[in-house]
Amino acid sequence: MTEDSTAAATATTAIETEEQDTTTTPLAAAPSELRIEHEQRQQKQREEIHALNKETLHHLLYQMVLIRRFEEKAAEAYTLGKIGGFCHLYIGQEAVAVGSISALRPDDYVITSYRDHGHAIAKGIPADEVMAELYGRAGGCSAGKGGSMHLFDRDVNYLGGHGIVGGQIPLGTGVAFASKYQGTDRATLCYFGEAAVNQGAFHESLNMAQLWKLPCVYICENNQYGMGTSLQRAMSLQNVSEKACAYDVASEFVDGMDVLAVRAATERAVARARQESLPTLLEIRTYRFMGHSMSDPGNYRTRSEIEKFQERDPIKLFRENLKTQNMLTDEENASIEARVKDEVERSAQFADSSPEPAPEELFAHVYANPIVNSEQ
Amino acid sequence: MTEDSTAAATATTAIETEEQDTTTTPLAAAPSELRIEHEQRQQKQREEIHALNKETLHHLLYQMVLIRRFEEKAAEAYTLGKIGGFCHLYIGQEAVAVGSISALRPDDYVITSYRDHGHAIAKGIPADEVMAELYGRAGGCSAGKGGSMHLFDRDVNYLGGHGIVGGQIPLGTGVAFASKYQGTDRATLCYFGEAAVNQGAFHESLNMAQLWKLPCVYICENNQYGMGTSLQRAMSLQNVSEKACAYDVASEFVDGMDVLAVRAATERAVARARQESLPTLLEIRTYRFMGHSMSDPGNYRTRSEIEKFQERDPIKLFRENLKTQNMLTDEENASIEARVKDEVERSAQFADSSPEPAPEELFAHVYANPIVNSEQ
Amino acid sequence: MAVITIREALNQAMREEMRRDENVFLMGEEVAAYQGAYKVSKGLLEEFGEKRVIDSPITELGFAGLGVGAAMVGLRPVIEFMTFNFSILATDQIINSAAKMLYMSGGQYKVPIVFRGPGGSAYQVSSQHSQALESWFAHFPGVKVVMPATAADAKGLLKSAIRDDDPVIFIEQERMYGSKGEVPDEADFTIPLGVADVKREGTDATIVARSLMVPIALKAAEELEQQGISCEVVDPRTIRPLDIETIINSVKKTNRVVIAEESHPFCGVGAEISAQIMERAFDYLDAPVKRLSGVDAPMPYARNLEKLALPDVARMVAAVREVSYLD
Amino acid sequence: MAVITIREALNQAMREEMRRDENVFLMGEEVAAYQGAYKVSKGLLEEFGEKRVIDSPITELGFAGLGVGAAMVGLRPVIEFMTFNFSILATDQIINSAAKMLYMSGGQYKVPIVFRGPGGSAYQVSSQHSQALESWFAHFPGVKVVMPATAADAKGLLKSAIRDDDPVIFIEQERMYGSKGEVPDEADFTIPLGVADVKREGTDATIVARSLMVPIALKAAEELEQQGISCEVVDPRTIRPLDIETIINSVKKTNRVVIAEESHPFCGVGAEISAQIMERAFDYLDAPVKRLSGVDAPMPYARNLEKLALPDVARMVAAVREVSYLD
Ligand SMILES: Cc1ncc(C[n+]2csc(CCOP(=O)(O)OP(=O)(O)O)c2C)c(N)n1
Ligand SMILES: Cc1ncc(C[n+]2csc(CCOP(=O)(O)OP(=O)(O)O)c2C)c(N)n1
Ligand SMILES: [Mg+2]
Ligand SMILES: [Mg+2]
Repeated sequence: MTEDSTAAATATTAIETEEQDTTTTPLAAAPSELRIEHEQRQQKQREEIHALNKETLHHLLYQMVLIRRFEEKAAEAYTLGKIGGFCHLYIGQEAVAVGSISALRPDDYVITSYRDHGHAIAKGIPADEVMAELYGRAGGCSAGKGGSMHLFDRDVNYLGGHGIVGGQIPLGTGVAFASKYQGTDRATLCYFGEAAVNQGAFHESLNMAQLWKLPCVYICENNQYGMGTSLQRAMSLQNVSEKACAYDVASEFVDGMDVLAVRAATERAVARARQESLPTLLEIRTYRFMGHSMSDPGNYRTRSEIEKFQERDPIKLFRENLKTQNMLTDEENASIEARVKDEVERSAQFADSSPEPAPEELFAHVYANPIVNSEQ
Repeated sequence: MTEDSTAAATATTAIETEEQDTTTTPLAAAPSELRIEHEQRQQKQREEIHALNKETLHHLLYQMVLIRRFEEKAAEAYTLGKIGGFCHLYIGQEAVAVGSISALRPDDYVITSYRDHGHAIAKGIPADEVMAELYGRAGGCSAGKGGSMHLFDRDVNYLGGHGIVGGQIPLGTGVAFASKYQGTDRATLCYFGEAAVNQGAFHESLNMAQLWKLPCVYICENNQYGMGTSLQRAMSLQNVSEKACAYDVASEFVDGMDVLAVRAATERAVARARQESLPTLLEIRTYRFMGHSMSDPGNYRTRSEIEKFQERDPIKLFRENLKTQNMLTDEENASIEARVKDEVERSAQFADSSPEPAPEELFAHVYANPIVNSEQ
Repeated sequence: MAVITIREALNQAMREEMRRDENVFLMGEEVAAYQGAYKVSKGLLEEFGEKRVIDSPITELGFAGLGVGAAMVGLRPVIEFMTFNFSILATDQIINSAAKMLYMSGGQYKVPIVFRGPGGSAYQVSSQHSQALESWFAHFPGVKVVMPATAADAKGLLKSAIRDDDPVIFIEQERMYGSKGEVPDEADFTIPLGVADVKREGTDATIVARSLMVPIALKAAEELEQQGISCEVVDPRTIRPLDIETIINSVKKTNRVVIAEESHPFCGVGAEISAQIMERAFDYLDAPVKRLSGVDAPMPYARNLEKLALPDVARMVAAVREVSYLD
Repeated sequence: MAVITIREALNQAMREEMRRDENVFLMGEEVAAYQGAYKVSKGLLEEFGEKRVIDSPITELGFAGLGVGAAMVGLRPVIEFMTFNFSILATDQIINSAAKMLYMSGGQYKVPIVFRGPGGSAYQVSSQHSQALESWFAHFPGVKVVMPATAADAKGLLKSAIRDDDPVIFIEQERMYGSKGEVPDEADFTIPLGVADVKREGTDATIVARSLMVPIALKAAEELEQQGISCEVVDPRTIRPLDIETIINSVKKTNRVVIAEESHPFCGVGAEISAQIMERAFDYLDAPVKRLSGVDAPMPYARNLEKLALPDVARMVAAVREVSYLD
């Protein structure tokens, strides 16, 4: 994946489609078309920004920065041995979780994979509890039993944090099924990486979702790698959004470095879920700036490839955009950074001072109902 | 599925496609177009028939009749308690196995589901051995251990007979992988029902097949029902051949009641496998005239629906076609029927007189290599 | 008390629980319009409609996972596997999602779901369709595993399973769907999970039998009675949690045990029970515990071989005589 | 003899067998360009090329089945699961296709395939990534199950597994990849499947240990030696077929047994071994066989809880003292 195609994709972002015949994303465009589209996009961004109030815009920036700094801290703690196991950073992908979750109501649901810090924070789990979970402490959002890959918080309708690639896709489908069954108009955002699309679970879920008209938004965070394997080496047809055609599901291709584009596409998909009880597949093209997990040296990508994508760092892009549009002053920016710094520091302190889970916790919560006639 | 859509589909049979953009099958056509296409099809059939010699044509008819009469006999034996377990008849679908396997060389491979009598006979397992297998006798093609669902014969490159819906799809993919690895140009035909398409195994296999360019022909025998569930109630997008687009795989839609159309489409797919080492997905529209298995009363279909499809009985159609084209006399037809009758009778006698497997067979073939330090 | 088949008992259990709690729904292949491949769900579509009785595509992994997701947010799904052989495709969602969700969420998300359907052998359906998987599921903490052997147990246990807040694997036996038995008429008859049942009292030897082995054990006990040997037949009914106390009490009385099971022996439930008896009642044993299992080979199709593959009355009688040092 | 790690030993085994037989190929996630998630396949792509060392999509059911199909027609696939936790998605192809193919085809289609990768716990990878599945696979006739604990065993057994004509489940342990040991230099060193190894001789008690438990058992035996208790440590190495003779011979000598395992206890390999010891050596036992297993709960993430979840030297010492009636 080169920056070229991403740029092209960016320029033509968010083609909304309902019919399978029109689900294709233009893959190539002449330079002049590109320029025109680019200008249209600029214009659209201006409109998008001005459609939102400053508070909302600052909140989006704040959330992205919080996730970024939180993970930088977590990476540090990992190297100090305070965090163990697998730890998959989200750095570079923040616009996806923040933009999409900003389109939700609090009673909507979110479910994702092991790369779940960003979604957890965006959905409202306090940074303290997320950090304590990474530290394996009693104050963690999963009581120290889940760890980085299994963040959960019932209070904010955050359904995890799942470690089997693709495993959360049927689960999210079931959550949406329940919303419909219960007669609510709650939407479910179900996230997964592009490599998870190769799992049978994806295919089985999309078929059920369209067959039964379930209000689920399937969000493929296409960061172009599944561990060390590029999209091209794992998938015969690489345009994930086009795969929706096989199930007659609506789909969009979205620039994942543009938080407002993500938000707008998610709003459309959520409306489709709420009003028509229909699923959508969003392919959100993004990039992870770090290794697959803390233990991945990442030799399968060139320095220059990474740098190219870092030029489109979603935080940098959004911040510049806000400044250009006179929606962010340097002072406001500094105050956001300061607030975040403080919050992250506090989360590490909270985690550090939170006790280890009590030994009895080993046997707690194996079952919800008491066991008759059993030793434990 | 009403006859209407089938008729339309029939008229536009065998649209060969390589590009995903053009994999669609016209779903609707104006009546005049239909007539023109029908005439074109008639013309094509004439050409197809005259391109083959009489011997070949008679052999196709003979095989279809043999499968039909064989199964009628098996059904009788089942009601007499000579055959047990699940027994899935192929009656109505004969043109699919016979037409497609007639496009193969003997060293090509065939693998299918539990509905496997037709493919077994078409690939060349002697009817005697198939019947003995249904009877659970030592002379059966799987030594009486597999039964109706698990026919196997290494001598004719017949790889079973598999009972888990969709399970044979990765297996067939692996057989094709091996042919390519071994540097041969052998093709693999891998059959499955349309309901198996909903299994993840289908999706995972097609992706691998196109990614690695495997010489596998995936044949979906779309008989429009998976047990009592019609295609419409199980699949959000019902045109199976279109699903190939999600994997960038070539596909065709084929009239499964027309043995020569099946043969021609398979020839194209097999050529693609042999010469280009590429997979193809064939959706072959057909219909089963009997219940799902011997124990299915089949109340989910109307008598009139079944009768409509019986009007296009593949044996009847082909026989009439041959007669119209002066390629079959009444005497020749009678002699085929007589030969078949004799063969089927003999197979039942063979099965009846074949002994039950010896008790030691219970423990034979659990392992290929002897077990050290084990009781058995 | 009404005399009904196990099939009817299961049907009543689902019907009553669906009436009682609108969060209960049934999903699986052919459960609705077809009324169930084995007619266990007969009439449910008619009474509860398409919203609550749902025919699924052949997508075991997908619909098992869908059920788990729905259970996380308040529904109580009953997921039917047409047979448990096909649940093998869904084990990831059962073991990695359902069994671990409560634990790894630190107690936040319970998964009240029932996976049910026939397990074990049927009649000549060969290797892929004759598997007894109870030890597989029971290996994992986080699920419960139930195997009824009578109509009353089927009804009472299925009702409890549906009300239970944990994932329950409920394994029926196709050969037994037609077996009749008395079922209490009480409006709200249930049987708690985790409680074994002494199906026959006796003093000389204990047969621990589950599912299809229970009627065979009872017949063997009758024959043995003629031979002057008094057998106690204990049916654990729930495999996990296992009511080992009831088994141990019987062993302390009889001092001799045969464990009968349809499944393969290796790492089976019989092995677990045998090991636990050794751990808890070693000094009470007058003979080593004997297992009588399905053979250690895939199930063959041929009728004669299939018969040889499963424990029967004659072999059970012989096993009890063996632990009684009588032959 | 060279001293190498288990990782290197496995790598050598694959390399040698791939040189020896061009039908052997390796497929799995990240096995080629990345050299293996745990670097077990380091250098193989370079030597054998893309044809024989193949990175697969994340499609466990699919590529496991692909391997079985390829094995049916003459290839000898080595399929790597990045960890065995993910093999749960592929169990249908392992159990329904690989294990039963030879049998249900009446002896016609053998399936010479190895499924390998790390199993059991790693370090703080929580519930879904810490599962020991040996009892699952070993339950089924038709597969063989191997679990090496030393570099020599890893090499010798993997070579035998690749040459074997049956499906072999070869379970490594991530925590042990770096363990070093002597490996014979002979050009064609192999160890037959189905033969246990007495890792330490002793007279007072037997510890039956596999995989990760072997080094812990050896340390416990050293400690117990100080306390005047002489332990024999028996490593079955192959779970199926199980070399029960060697275990029984040890039991006949020591009369006391502890079975140590990382897996959950219920229906585990320990239960099977315990039941078989009872069946075959009841009269030799001076105390009931004791199992020391991973706890009956999913694996928690927190470091302190994870430590509590697994058997360790102290608990093993205590278990041996318990069966010796010493405390
Ligand atoms: C079923 C399964 N197979 C393999 C793994 C190991 N694994 C964890 S993440 C990963 C890559 C997933 O890539 P993708 O879906 O693109 O998500 P990303 O990590 O890029 O966010 C792999 C192979 C797993 N956890 N589960
Ligand atoms: C995994 C699995 N689920 C369910 C079944 C039970 N079953 C056998 S055949 C069948 C219907 C399959 O329909 P289709 O794929 O269209 O093939 P057809 O029978 O029409 O030839 C079902 C549900 C099975 N054998 N395997
Ligand atoms: Mg990715
Ligand atoms: Mg069908």
